[in-house]
Amino acid sequence: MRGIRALTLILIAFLCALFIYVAEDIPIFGDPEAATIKYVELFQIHAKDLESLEGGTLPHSLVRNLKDRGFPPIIRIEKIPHTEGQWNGYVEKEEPHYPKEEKYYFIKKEGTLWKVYRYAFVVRWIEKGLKETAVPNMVTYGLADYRGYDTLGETTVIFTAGVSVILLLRRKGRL
Amino acid sequence: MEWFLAKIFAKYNYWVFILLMLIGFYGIVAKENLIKKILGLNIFQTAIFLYFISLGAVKGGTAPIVDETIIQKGYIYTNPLPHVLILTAIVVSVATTAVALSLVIRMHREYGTIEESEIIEKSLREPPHGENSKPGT
Amino acid sequence: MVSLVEHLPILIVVLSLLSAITILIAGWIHRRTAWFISLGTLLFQFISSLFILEYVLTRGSIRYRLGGWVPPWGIEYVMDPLNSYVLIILLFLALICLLYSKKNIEHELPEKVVSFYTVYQLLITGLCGIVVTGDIFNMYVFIEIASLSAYALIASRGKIALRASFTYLVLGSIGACFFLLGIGFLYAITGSLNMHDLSLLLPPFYKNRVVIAAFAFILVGLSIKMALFPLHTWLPDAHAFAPSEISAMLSGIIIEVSTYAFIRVAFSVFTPPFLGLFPILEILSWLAAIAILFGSVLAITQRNLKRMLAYSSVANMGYIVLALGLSLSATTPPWGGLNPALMHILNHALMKGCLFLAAGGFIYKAELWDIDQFYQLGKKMPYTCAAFVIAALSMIGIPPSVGFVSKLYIILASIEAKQFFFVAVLLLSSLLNLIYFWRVIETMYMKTQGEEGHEPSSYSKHEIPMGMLIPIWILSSLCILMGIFWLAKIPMPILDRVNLLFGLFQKP
Amino acid sequence: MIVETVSRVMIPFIQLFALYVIVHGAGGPGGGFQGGVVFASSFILYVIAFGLAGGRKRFPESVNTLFSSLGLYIYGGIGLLAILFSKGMAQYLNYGFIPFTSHFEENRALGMDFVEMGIGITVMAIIASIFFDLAEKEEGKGEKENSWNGS
Repeated sequence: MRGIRALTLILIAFLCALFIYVAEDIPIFGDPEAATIKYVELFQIHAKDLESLEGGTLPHSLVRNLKDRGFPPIIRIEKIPHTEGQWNGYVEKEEPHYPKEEKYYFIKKEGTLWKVYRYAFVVRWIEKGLKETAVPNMVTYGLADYRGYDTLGETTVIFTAGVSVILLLRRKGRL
Repeated sequence: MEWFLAKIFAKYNYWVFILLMLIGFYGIVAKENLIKKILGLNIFQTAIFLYFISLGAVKGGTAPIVDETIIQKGYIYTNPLPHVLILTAIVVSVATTAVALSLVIRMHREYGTIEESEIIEKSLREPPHGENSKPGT
Repeated sequence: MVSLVEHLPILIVVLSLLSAITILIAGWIHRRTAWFISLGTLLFQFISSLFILEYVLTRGSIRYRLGGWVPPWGIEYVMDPLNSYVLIILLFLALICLLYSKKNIEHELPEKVVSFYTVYQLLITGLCGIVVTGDIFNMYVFIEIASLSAYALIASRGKIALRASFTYLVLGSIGACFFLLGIGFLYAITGSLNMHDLSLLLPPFYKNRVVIAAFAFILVGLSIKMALFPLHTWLPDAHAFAPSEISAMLSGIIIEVSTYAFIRVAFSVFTPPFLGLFPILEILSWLAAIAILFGSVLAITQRNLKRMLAYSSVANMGYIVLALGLSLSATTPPWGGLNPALMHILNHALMKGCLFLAAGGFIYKAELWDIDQFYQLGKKMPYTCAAFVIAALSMIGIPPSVGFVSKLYIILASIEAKQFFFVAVLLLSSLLNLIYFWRVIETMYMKTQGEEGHEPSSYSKHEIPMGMLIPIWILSSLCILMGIFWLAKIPMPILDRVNLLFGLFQKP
Repeated sequence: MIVETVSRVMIPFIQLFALYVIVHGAGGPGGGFQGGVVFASSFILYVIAFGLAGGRKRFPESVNTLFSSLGLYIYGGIGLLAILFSKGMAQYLNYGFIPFTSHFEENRALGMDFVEMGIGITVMAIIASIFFDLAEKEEGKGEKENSWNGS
């Protein structure tokens, strides 16, 4: 028994050490710019390669960079109103009944560098969910529509538990 | 002080999660009583759920229910995705607990105890095979 | 447009789920329908999995968007050569075990037939779901479905199996929680859950400590599920005291599917460049080498046949993980890359399935659990024993059986990776295999009577029913046939496609 | 006595509230799982007041089994309906293609409502079933130890 306790404490110390090691890079609590809610940075490009963005055409180096990394290509670029040096990139998507393009990249000028970001997929849930599903509760349409298949799995889990309890405990009866 | 603010306070959700998770882990491994083990498992799972939920928190965010007036006031929503995932995970945890409890009840029926060491002792004394290996008797 | 075959992956999972419910309802009305519904569903699933493999090989991967949402926003199913291959193995063994269980379950659990088949079908649903999914959180949900039903099925015989199942439940839940935590860390850094999407977003974060920790947690979580050496403690009891077809499923499929999940996460989400940054695969292969020796040595000390086979499973998981560990350092086509690991997944399913089903046959007929009760069994149950011997010889590695082929390929891979210690381990483990299987074979055929005059037999010829014998013989004959197929390199194109997919082989 | 009376009054309200939570899932906090659990808690209250046998009489095993399957049938079936109605064009669970109304988005909302109802039914029946099975006493122990008899 004492051996098990000692082993537990060693494991806990090990886990603690691991968590302290990790703490450095853990995202800050409640950060409104975090990767989970806003966007995640993909890469940076030198400013002079992207000058043609101002004119509204797609710069070659951006297209090649995205292609090399396997990301879907930009089909259209749009300046965000009331901002300086910020663009939205759109990609093509194939969903019946919905628009054929979707906001995907975010490009921002910072000094001599251009940073390319990818929007978190929750952004579309938050911005377009009501329009696309006619339900105002984000958790409901996230649960039952965008990730509806997970919820089927969830219901199956609870069903499995029910039948398992029947298999283990019920003695009389027909099942 | 600055270090403290940056490392500890700005990520306090993470430290709370670690504390809870390790309490749960200790409960699972070190406790003899099977029900306490299940409780430890629940604490362990809940710690992870709490961390997951806290990933969705946004400073100044409101509940994720679309409302036009909220947008006009300039508020932002919290992230609905962790809620969606954790609803699923909570159900999984409930299901696991139900199966675990039913196993403990079966063990209590067969051995008359829920202390792990006593169960091991009793199960070693009588071999598992033979006529009385059929369930439900 | 979506063609019909592209609907098959989802239909495999969903019809399996709906048939589980139907079994419950139909079994309430009439108990004997349960087995037939399950058989029909599994036949459908198996045939559709063949169609899927054919489609994937000729026309490329299937990407199926559930609910019509394009991947990063919704869930998708991806069928590529890797998971269509694993899906076929899974459904084939499930079908065989189902055929076998008709008589066995009526004997072992006469009052619980309906709920047994319901949970069995849910187990298949969960395993199929793990295999076909392309979304990492969805994988977690299906891992839980499969595990929950596995806990219940293991415990269904009662007594000591309950304790085994409880240990498995606690360890398995910890493993699943670690997996969930790993997903949480990945999500915190990238904000995505889709596997393909994650693999695109992760490269800038390869040095990020959270990502490394995420990999560590996923690795530990899945190692518990796949019973890698220091985390295997739940396995022997669970395998030994479950109903025999569940032992076969556990050993042949459930831990293999967990291995598949690990391969999928390691190679599809984290990609080989990440694995090359850290000595992960080296550590894994050393652990696997220890597992091989440890499992084989402990198998020798067991008296209970099924427990012996369970420790042999620990050793065989060692083979698979060892081959996995060598996959980046050995890259010459026939034996390099993931080939030996994937081969051994199939081969182990065939051999262990056959051995466990045969062991179940001995229990069914005469409640024979311990090896030293097997006097004269070769004469009383000649066909079962012959099948057992074929599978055992295959485990030892007699050509041209499947065991020989996988051992040969792993040895060739370790020679290419210049890890000669592993060659020694493999040869030594073959010797140990010979020792522990020879003990069984010797008692079956050569020993005449127990010294203590223990008389187990007044019956002369006492074969198990055909319904149980045929599945055993299908598996044991496949042990030989597949070996010949492997040597003739007939199924090799599938594996080559898998390696191309992960960039382990150069394009010809 | 008090427990019986109070639960007689409370149970209809609990069940009504559960239905409200299930149906209200689209517009505000709520949803199938939560509503199902609240509904199941009304059975638990009934069992506490009137005993296990009384609870089983009100919610017999056959109905329980039927309901626990029914919810999953609804969920899985709605997904399949999407494939059938669009003649294989749409994917599984693409509710928009099920012609409840003429609007694509409305169809999605209605599909979600049905799904939530399915979840609610299954969760209610399964939680009740788990509770009944866990609460069942061992046969040998007799009835006098059974504290569920109430009053």
